[in-house]
Amino acid sequence: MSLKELEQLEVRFSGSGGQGLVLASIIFADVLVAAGYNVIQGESHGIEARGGASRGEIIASKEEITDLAVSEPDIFIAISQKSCDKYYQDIKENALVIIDSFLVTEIPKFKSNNIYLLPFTNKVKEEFDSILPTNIAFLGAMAELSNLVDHQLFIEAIKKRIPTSVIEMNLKAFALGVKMAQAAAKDKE
Amino acid sequence: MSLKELEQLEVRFSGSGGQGLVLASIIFADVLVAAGYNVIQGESHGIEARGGASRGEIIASKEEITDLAVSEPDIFIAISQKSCDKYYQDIKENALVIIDSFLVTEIPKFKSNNIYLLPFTNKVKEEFDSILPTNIAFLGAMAELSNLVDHQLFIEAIKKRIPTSVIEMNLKAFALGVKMAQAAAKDKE
Amino acid sequence: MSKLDKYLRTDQMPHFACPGCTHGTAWAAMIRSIEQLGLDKNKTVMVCAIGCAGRLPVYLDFPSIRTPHGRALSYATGVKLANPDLNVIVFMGDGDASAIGGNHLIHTARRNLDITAIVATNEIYGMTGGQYAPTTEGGRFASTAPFGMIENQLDVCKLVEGAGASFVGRGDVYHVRELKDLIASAITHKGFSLVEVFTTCPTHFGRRNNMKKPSVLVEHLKNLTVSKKQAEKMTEEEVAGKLLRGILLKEERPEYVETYDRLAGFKEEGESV
Amino acid sequence: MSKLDKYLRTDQMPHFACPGCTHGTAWAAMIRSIEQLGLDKNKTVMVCAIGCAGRLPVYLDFPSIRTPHGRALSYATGVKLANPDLNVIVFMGDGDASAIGGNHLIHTARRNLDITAIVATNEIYGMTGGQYAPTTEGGRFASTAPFGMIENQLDVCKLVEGAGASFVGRGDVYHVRELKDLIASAITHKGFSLVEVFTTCPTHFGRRNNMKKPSVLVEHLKNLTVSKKQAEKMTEEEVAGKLLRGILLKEERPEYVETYDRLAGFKEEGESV
Amino acid sequence: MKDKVLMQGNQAVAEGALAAGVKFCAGYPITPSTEVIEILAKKLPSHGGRFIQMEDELASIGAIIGASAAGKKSITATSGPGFSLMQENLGYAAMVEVPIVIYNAQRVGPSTGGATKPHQADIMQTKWGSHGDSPRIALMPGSVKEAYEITIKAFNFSEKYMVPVVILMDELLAHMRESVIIPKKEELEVINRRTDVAPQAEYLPYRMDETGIPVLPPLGGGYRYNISGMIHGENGIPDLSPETIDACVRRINSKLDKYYDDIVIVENEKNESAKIALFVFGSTTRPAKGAIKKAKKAGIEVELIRPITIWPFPEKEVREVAERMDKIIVAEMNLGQTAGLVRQAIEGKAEVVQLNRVDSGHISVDDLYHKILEISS
Amino acid sequence: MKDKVLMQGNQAVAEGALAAGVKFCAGYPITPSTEVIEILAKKLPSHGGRFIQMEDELASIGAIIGASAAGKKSITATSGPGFSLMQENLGYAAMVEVPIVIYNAQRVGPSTGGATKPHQADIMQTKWGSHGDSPRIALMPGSVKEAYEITIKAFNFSEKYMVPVVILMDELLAHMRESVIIPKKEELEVINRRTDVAPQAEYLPYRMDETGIPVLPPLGGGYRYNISGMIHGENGIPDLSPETIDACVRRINSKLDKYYDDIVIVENEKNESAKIALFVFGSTTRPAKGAIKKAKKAGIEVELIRPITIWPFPEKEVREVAERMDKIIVAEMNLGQTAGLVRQAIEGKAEVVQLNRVDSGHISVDDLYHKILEISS
Amino acid sequence: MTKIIIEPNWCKSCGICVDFCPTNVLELDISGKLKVVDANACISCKLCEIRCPDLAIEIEED
Amino acid sequence: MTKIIIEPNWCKSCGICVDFCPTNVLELDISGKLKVVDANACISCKLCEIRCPDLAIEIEED
Ligand SMILES: Cc1ncc(C[n+]2csc(CCOP(=O)(O)OP(=O)(O)O)c2C)c(N)n1
Ligand SMILES: Cc1ncc(C[n+]2csc(CCOP(=O)(O)OP(=O)(O)O)c2C)c(N)n1
Ligand code: SF4
Ligand code: SF4
Ligand code: SF4
Ligand code: SF4
Ligand code: SF4
Ligand code: SF4
Ligand SMILES: [Mg+2]
Ligand SMILES: [Mg+2]
Repeated sequence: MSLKELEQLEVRFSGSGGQGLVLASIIFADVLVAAGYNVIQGESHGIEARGGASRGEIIASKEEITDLAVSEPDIFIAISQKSCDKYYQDIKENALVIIDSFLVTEIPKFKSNNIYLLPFTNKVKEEFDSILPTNIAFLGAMAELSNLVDHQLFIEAIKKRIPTSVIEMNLKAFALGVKMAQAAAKDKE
Repeated sequence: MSLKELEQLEVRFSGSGGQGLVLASIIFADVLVAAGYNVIQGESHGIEARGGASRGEIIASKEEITDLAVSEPDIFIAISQKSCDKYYQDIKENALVIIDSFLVTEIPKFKSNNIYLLPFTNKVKEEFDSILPTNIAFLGAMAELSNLVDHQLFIEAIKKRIPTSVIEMNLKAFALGVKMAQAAAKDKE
Repeated sequence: MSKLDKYLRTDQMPHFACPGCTHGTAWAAMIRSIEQLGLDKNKTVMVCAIGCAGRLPVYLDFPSIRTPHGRALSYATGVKLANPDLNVIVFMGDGDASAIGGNHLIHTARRNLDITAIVATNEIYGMTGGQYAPTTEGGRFASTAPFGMIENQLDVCKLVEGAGASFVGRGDVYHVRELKDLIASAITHKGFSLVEVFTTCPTHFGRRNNMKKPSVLVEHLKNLTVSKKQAEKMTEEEVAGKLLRGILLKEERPEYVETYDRLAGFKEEGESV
Repeated sequence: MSKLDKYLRTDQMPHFACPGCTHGTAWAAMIRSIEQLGLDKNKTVMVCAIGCAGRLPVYLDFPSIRTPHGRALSYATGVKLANPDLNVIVFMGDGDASAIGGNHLIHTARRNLDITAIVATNEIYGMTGGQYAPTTEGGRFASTAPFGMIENQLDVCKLVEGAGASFVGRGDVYHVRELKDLIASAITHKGFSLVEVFTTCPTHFGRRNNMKKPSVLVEHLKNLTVSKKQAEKMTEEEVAGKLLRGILLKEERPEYVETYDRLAGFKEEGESV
Repeated sequence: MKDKVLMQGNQAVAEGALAAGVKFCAGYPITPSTEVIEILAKKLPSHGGRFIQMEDELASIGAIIGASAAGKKSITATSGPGFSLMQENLGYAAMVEVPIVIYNAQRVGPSTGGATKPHQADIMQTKWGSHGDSPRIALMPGSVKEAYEITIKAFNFSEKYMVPVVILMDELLAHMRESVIIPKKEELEVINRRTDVAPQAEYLPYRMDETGIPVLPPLGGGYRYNISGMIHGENGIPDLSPETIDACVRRINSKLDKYYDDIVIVENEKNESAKIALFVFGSTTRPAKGAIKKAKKAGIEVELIRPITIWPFPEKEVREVAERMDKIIVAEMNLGQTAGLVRQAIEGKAEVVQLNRVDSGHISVDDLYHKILEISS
Repeated sequence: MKDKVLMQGNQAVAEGALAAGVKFCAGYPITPSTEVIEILAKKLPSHGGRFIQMEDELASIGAIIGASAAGKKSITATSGPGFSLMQENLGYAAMVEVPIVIYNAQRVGPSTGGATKPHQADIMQTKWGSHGDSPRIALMPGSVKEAYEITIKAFNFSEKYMVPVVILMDELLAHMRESVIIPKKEELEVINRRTDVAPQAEYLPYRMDETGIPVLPPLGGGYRYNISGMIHGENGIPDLSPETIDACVRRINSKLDKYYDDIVIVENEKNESAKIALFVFGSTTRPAKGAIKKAKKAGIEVELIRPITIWPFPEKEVREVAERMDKIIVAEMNLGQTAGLVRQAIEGKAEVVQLNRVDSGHISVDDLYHKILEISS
Repeated sequence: MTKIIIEPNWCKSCGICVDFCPTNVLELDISGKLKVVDANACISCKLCEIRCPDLAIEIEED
Repeated sequence: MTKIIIEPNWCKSCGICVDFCPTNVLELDISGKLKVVDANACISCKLCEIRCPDLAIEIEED
């Protein structure tokens, strides 16, 4: 069943504080709102103000939403080993999983087979000499692989949430993510 | 009926803040405790921290006391016009009333006939060149006129509550009060 | 009746304070400086809290608010930010201002909000019956200092100076003419101004410290302070142990609301950009 | 592992602070001065409150109490009066100590209670995500100062001096060797001692003020302060805008508990008169 | 159609306040409410208002009472520890009848507890945190969208009834983002306090007309009167005569009884066939609806009763429901605060079944559904 | 026979505290409680203790928690406005389980209200004034004599259960003088907190034995552990895992349930022929006895139920009485705070009749007697 | 000549004006009432007026 | 010779030691790991040790 057909879509972004995954989840939530979904988005952090495993979650539906938290993600994204270990277990069987293969070196046994291990941090660092837009590269890959919403909506949402000074870099990172995903998808075929 | 025979004795001292009437009521309460009564003593002041009409009240009984405030005084003492006006009304019909005739010039219509109008403040000022021990002179008169408790208990109570430096003056004031009362009682006969 | 009737809620007079309590003197000096400056009664808000000093403004015919104990300056901050056109005068007791209200005092001073704070220092908690205050002189007796005041005495003027105040003055109710002018200077100062006024509490401070007679206590103040000018002519030993009187500090410093409105780009709703 | 292991709750390490947060540097300097002084761990009580700075002592193997935000010094007062034999050290953030805790700060200073207070000034509320503190420099950005800091900056050292402190010192985490000695002097001082330490918060202060890189922020401190000695050799213009570093004030002043026990005639129960 | 936007709970409160005409905010940072003051710090100046970060929470609430007394709608935002520090001044505002709005984003307690996690355990405190008997209104939105609307309501009630109003949310809702449609300005009802008073010579601040609510023109706006937290008579001046004490205490508290029907807002769709009712509030509203749907599918009818106004407590409404039910499940993220209130309201008319979570996890559809199954079998 | 002395209520509290072994008092003056700190300021040094007047009430309670953590029995005294300021720290003490005693002499409220007159309106605040769910014990003496004894009890409970204890009196009782007989030292039961702990290496401050009460040796007395108002595990170190949050919040609150029977003290002489009960407390105890006597003379039997322990609320005892009565008169100097609690406890088993005075006058024998007549006719 | 105006209802007989009057114009009688005893001696220094805590005495010059 | 001891679990890769080392003994690698790149250059100034906020680097002399 394609993600589009789900009655309720559940998404989890996870990583370490400072990696921008909460912002990524907010941008994706924006995208879903723009696409006409009802959306709720939430975040949670460890006891550490910063640095621990943290996550951003989205529930989207065309109907009224009655849940408050993701229980079984349809999409799972992990940008750090800690967060991957902590949050991978309860994903859905066919969940779309996107992992930073540069930072997550020990891959757990996922329930799903729909897994993409891509070295985002590495590639982004190479391309931009900064790892900051890694989160947006993830969004690019997700836009491509989820095939839920038109890429243009992502681009608009990014523009709205990212400071003008770094928009260009981030849009490029988005494109990079799309490209990486396309390549990987091709590989899979 | 003599005060001694009352099942419950109610006493009200009233005056202005600073006149020492609350202290007088405490000393009298001490006396009653020493004489074997159960006693409760309370005080109340106006909204003004100082200066307004205020009062010290005592309930004494050989039985358990269930009241919290004097409702009909058996003994009523007033050292200022304001307090006399404010508190005279609810005394018992035969109540013993002792009034400072120097400061209380407009005598209200009392329910009782057992009234003593004595110029304490004046006499004390003449005798001691200070009006401070006026409250104790009142106690003297009361000790004499109430005829409830041996004077010696008053003297001991005064010694306990009054700073050593001024005890002598106060004991003299007590004696003065006793004398004034004796003279007045004689007049009445 | 009084020449100052138009500033009084005469129906509330005489005021509640004890005979000889010179909070009243300080308060009268304040009214006279308001008269001298010709402040608009309707636009002059009195903010006070709890305590004998804080109670006096009940008798003043100004818009007035009496806050919980210690909080006057925080309320005054709100009043001033809501309407910067108002004259805001805060009259406080020393305990009120410097003990429970100490934090608001230092931060209002630091922000240099255009408020005038008058602290009536009688070195005691009058209203509650004679406990020591942070301002009580060492060795003085109070109901909670039965062995004499043990703590070091607070110098309210130094405190607010350290906090960054731009106007600091000290007066007393013996030198009451100076006091009126001092308060007037404080009110006209643009920014936070503090005037500490030494007053006297015969009922509690006096009684416990062998100065029961009101005039004796006031006389005592005469020797407690020395004017800044006089002090300059005196030797160090002569000045030692005395408190300076007069304007102790006056600097031009950015005022909070002015800076705020400028930097934050404040504009009334409907104002064009 | 660390040479300082015996002072740490190693099972709790690494501590929670962000990468490059130099609260940790200040805290390590404090441990080293405790080591240098050879204080008895069992008799040295750490009192802290809430905030990033206040959280660090969780990682220290001392008897420790973390109080509600702002209240550390009031709790410390109780600890000290209950048992004057203890060394009581209070480690606080600048917001904790000087904003919400400002009143306790000035009054503990005034009383000259034998406590050492260390205030880690990072000019920001780190724990709550980057709001301005009373200590934030004018013009700096913070989440609640989107137009730049509008309020006048508080000088914590001047404040406690105004309040009557007997030992006041300032250091920073660039000049970290000096800092260790400064803290040691403060701890050995009989009476209240305050050490303000300038630290850095890359996560919030740095990020909002173009100094994201931890070392850049630390470098910035280098130029913010000047030692008292150096300053004496500099012209007024050169010193202007810089903060003095070192022991700024040290006086012998009656300590609270000593005075109390003497004047009030304190005696342990059972002691003969 | 108006645009849907993604909005955070705290943002909805800030935006709602602006829509209600807030002109002053004083605050002290505390998780999880801080975004409210951050947004207002940024936006107030261009909306004719001012923001100040005060030295602590006592000062924050003091400043907003002062500003409101001077005529400006005012708000502060806080969470448990800060709310505790505000209690003396909160009672003061209720006593002097100066309107203020306080936003409390509830976090794990007691004490410092857990700043980043939700509880719903400040409910009793909201009414009883201050000494003495004094009135307040408290409102609990069930979603981000409601947070916006309820914030406007909070200001309206506050201005109308001259009483402090507390907006009670929890960390979950405070930090949750949701797609919402912001109503147009014209669609909003915004109420401002009355200022129609007699001329100064006749004016007495606490003399009542038939509304029983004082009219207090801005301090410094031309009227000279005294505001005092002491027991006061009609003229605002302290007066401790027994009659004045009695009158003062009773009147300020009876205001809310008098306007109960306007103030008390409850979501309650009657379900004639239900014998079980679910009493929930705040962020649990959503899961409750999910659970009721789920139960219906399983053939169990459950009625929802959801107070939006929690103070004054909707005694009448709850009692009416209890009269039709066998059992009421009271689900809350605390140890049973409103369960006690429900019990008090219904005096044995139905059985109260508690569902309490205090581990900081939210009460989920499944938690509720299982409880329903458990008690209906 | 021991000597009777005349003693004021506040004095009884101070003397009771000394008899209980108090070693530290920090306070801030406030009418009508100030005599307590004045007496302790004078007497503590010669009893091996210290007094300090702090800068405010926040500091006062902070200092006594600090001193108690360092092993010394500690007290503060206050009244409504000060009690409101103490709420954050009071919740802290309950959270970290450091024993303290707070004396609150209730005065007319809300807000500054009336300092020199009595109310009994801080009862709900005593339990609910702080954010979150946290435990406390509150005791209400009915006479000066009891004030002395109950103060000792307060320290005993506090030390035994590691929980803050509030002594709730009112201005009337605080300032009333009464003839009392002071018990001899040998007759008093004085309890000190446990200090029997494992060696440092094995010691965890919040690891429970079967008592469910932590053993916290004095800070600086040889044990190195952390006390924290954040949610903490057995080691006292902050931990926000759901399991720890749940365990921490539930355990600190369940202590009082566990020891309910020891803690809850109620005066209740059963009267089999009574159909009316009188529920009163504090200074109303005396008049209640007078009224019951008077009613008996008029042929009406009335049973007295008088909580000395008001928190935890004596639900069981009140329910037992309600089961035998038609009506319970709840008389209090507030707008009905305990009437609500009684209603909650008895769930409709008897009719609750309120008698409230808030004019600062006490509830007299006649007030009560008339109410009895009224409802029995 | 100066007029010395006393508001008897406001005066609390504290004696401050009496004690600070440089020319002994004022006195408190036995019952505590404030009296002008030597109006001619008054030099209009107004010390009484400005030091009175109760606004109870005023000097009017013409 | 000095021994440079790094506690990798405590180091947070903040770079402070790297940037203040006067002789460039230290470096952070791409993945953020702190490395000793020129141990011989170390002059035992201990700036790294005392400025490290995390007690993660120590210099041992013998
Ligand atoms: C929160 C609170 N704490 C304590 C009090 C009691 N109280 C009323 S006034 C006062 C202090 C009075 O001293 P000060 O401020 O010096 O004024 P003074 O009476 O001396 O003029 C105190 C402690 C109170 N009303 N509120
Ligand atoms: C009563 C109360 N108010 C607010 C807070 C929220 N809070 C926690 S720490 C903190 C300030 C942190 O700043 P600072 O003291 O400078 O320490 P830093 O984190 O910068 O080291 C605040 C406001 C709280 N915990 N309690
Ligand atoms: S108690 Fe002292 S301060 Fe208060 S009115 Fe009397 S004299 Fe003045
Ligand atoms: S937020 Fe700032 S102060 Fe707090 S740990 Fe991080 S860097 Fe340090
Ligand atoms: S100073 Fe004023 S109050 Fe005192 S005696 Fe003179 S007139 Fe009367
Ligand atoms: S004006 Fe001067 S001289 Fe005249 S009565 Fe007053 S004090 Fe005396
Ligand atoms: S300073 Fe410390 S934490 Fe930072 S990189 Fe160096 S060793 Fe690591
Ligand atoms: S001791 Fe000095 S030289 Fe050696 S690594 Fe550290 S900072 Fe570099
Ligand atoms: Mg004072
Ligand atoms: Mg800080």
